[in-house]
Amino acid sequence: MKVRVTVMLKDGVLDPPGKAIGHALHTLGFPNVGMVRAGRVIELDLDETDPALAKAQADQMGRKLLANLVIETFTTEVVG
Amino acid sequence: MKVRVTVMLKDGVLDPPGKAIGHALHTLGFPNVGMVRAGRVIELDLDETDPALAKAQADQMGRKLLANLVIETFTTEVVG
Amino acid sequence: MSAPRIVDQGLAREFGLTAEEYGRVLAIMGRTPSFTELGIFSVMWSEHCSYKSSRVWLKTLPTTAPWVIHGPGENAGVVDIGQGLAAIFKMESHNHPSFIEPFQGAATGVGGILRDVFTMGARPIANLNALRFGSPENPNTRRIVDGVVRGIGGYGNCVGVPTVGGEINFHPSYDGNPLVNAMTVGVARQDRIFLSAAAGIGNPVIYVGSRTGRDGIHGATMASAEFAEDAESKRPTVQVGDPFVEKLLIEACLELMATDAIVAIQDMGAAGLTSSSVEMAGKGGVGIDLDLDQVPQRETGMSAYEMMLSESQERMLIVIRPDRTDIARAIFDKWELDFAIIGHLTDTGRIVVRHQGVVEADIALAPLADEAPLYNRPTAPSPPPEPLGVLSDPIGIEDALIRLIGCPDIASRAWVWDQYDSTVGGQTVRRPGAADAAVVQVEGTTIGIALTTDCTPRYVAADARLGGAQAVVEAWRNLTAVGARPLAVTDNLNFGNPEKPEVMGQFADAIAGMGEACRALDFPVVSGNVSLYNETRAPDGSTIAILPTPAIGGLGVLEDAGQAIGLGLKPDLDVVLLGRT
Amino acid sequence: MKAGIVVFPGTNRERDMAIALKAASGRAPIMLWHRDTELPSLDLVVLPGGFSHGDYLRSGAMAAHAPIMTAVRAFAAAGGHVLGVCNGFQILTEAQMLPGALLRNSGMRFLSHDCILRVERGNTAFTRGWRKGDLFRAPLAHGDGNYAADMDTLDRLEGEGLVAFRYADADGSERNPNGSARSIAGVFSQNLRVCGLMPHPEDLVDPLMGGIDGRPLFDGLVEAFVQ
Ligand SMILES: Nc1ncnc2c1ncn2[C@@H]1O[C@H](COP(=O)(O)OP(=O)(O)O)[C@@H](O)[C@H]1O
Repeated sequence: MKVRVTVMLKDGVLDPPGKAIGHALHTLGFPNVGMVRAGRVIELDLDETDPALAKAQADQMGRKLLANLVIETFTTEVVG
Repeated sequence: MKVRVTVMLKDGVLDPPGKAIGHALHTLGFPNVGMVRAGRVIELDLDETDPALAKAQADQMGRKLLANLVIETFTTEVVG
Repeated sequence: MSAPRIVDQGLAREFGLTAEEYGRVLAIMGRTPSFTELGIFSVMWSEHCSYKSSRVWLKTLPTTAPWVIHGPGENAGVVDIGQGLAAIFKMESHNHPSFIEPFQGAATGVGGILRDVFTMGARPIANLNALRFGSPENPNTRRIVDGVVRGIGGYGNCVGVPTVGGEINFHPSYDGNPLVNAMTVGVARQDRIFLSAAAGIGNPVIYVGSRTGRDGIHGATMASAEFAEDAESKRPTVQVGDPFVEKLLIEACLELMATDAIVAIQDMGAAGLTSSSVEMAGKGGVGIDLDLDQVPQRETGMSAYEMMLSESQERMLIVIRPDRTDIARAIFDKWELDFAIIGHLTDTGRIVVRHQGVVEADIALAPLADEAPLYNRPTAPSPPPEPLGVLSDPIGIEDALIRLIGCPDIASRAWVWDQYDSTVGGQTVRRPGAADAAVVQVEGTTIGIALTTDCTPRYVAADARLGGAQAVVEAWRNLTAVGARPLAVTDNLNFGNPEKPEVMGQFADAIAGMGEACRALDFPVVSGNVSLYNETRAPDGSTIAILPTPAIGGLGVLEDAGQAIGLGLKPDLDVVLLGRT
Repeated sequence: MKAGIVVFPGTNRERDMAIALKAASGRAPIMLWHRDTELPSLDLVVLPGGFSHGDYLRSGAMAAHAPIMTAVRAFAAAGGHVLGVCNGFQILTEAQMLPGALLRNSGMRFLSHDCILRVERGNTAFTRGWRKGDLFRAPLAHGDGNYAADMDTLDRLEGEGLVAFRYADADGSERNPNGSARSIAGVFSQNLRVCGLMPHPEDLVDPLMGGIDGRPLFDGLVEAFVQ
């Protein structure tokens, strides 16, 4: 089972990479880019056949390590 | 329109963060974690109402800036 | 690798061997080589590993002095710095990889030179670099500069070795072929220096570090090939560096080196497992059997050819005393690195490679080394540069000064060194920008080591002999300017295509000039690196050689680091100008 | 003063820290390994700079889960003093022993140069060598030093006097190199016994290396434990 954990900064937390990317895109000729947020994605192969269990595990990993809940939120999904 | 660009390393390219995360998860008590790949995700607000055009633009941004095509691949999706 | 290719002259050509060289392979083997064997020959006989075009000239450089402990031939040069200590240092290029992927190319360049130094038992204490980029007006230059600087910083900062100096020039001839030369200096006790010659029939050969993947296969031959327009399609050969693993590898190797376990050690650099095993066994005059099934692998289904030629980073090969494997294993376990016994030394004088029960390669080592091609390529004087025009409109001293200060080759480099951790280690006495040479104290002593990298390519282009000499002399001056006694140099000779007589002429003349200066100053060359085929394709399809760039890395010593002199003028002191203007 | 320095895989400023601690106290600190589960009897635990676990994922995130951190947490809970510098600060925030988090520098580049710090509170074990408002120089060397916390936390830190150091100019006014909220360079825990900061006072304790601006931190700690 493959799961994907997507970690984004909480709204309101300053996002230097997002800001830098937005700025670079403007200079590259994409004037209609508004807000940009940068985050991380972690794809994991889990030795687990039950999607619900796989997702539950991914949630646990998100809380324990993959996201810093002081500044980040995360979502998990089973992708295969 | 909101688009999401997900950037991952190409298969076969060494992924030091992925490796380290997998290792950390094992020590944290997730023994059934196999291969881990770490990537980046960029969410952009586009001043654009046509989903097809938005996606096309995101594809262009991926090629031009967001992904390093030497070692990375990317996917784009319209998320809202 | 899908279906095995037929080994013939056509394949040999694809692997970068000439018809004559392939004939020599056939003669040595007495049969058609296997695919893997041909791969081994091709990388061992590449310019990068064999120095086939440069060896005849390199031999003319002075390499000895009473304070030289090991000159060229080992992984790095070793000089006596007093108190039973030795400085171990070398410079190495990563030019072509840095064009393809600036960040990773530069990062892995730093990683490679660090390994060359700690492989000999030294804790690395300083990094420097010598960088050349294309014209600042070229939009691609900005991207390459940015990536290279981030790559150097990203690797050195993480490993925790301060980057204390370097130099940067810009010129259109580097547009399609930047130069990234990285230098590392380490310190070891003179009685704890580790060499690469294998010894002890039956001794185990161990593999430590990262796992092997398919990265960088044929990197060594690529590094020796002129840059074609299909460089872009060569991209999958990019290697990714893992400075974190390198840091662990440094600590683990130094810990193992504190025991008596190691017989010989060598990093897996260009041509990875092939060059390390061939060189270690060859230097020791022994044979080596490798069992590739034991090699830690990152990917599945790798062939013998792929494993032998992989340039995956952060790997070392060690010949160890058989009764010490447990100690070694425990140390590498502690540092969470891969460890495997992948072979042993034999008395056959051959390298034998087995994979899945099949002998994939079986080559006599002596001819592989002794009969490697050696070329005395034709030289021709390079065309004299166009005379400089006479300044027709004098612009006044003030404007001239402003223009000079704003010129990319002179402007402040603070933007660059601000991204390099120059203080980690707590021993940096003179940081970038503070003096003509960087000064780092040897921890626990008062000894200061002064370091500099220098070369002015336009001088070399104008007169290769004088330019080569000038680079050496400038390094010497920069060292003496901080109060150090210059000891020795490492060099990185970056030139164009040696098959072009004018380029070979520049090369020969620059070396002649370097040699003269080194002899006159008692300033021998103890290590170095040659990078040829540095050329850019112009829009019209012609190739332009880079400016000839023999970068010099100089090392000097101060008995008392506290005596180091800096650049800053102090109030109430007189300013004296020496020499004729 | 009996000090211990925790070494994680990828730590790289433990030697600098050991030199500074020894210079101040005359006593070599004990090196502790991330897999240890118990601490010897100590006055001070230091988490030094570096790139623990490569700083992959987030700086300090993996080290915060190391076995030794359970012992460090217990040590702090029992009133022990803990100092985290640079990566050590990042680890302390990831372990939630200090509030906030350290994000990528606002300029998106690694920064390595001297900065000036303003002491925001004297009379702690860490800052007794200075007085409030004192300025001192310290090298910084980090890519992720951009201090962030939500408004309530920031207000609480200010209100309770838990800001230890701010980035400043030579005249004492704030000067922010990395985007840190309210120019914060270092903070204390509620009980003032845990302190984290990004710059490296340990690299400025010898005139030969450019100055002794960092000495008051270490001299002050030594004094604190003599009494
Ligand atoms: N690539 C670099 N990396 C680190 N430091 C650099 C680099 N380039 C230049 N420097 C530093 O900048 C200072 C001035 O550089 P440069 O103008 O090349 O010196 P020089 O006067 O010796 O020619 C020196 O301290 C040098 O070490």
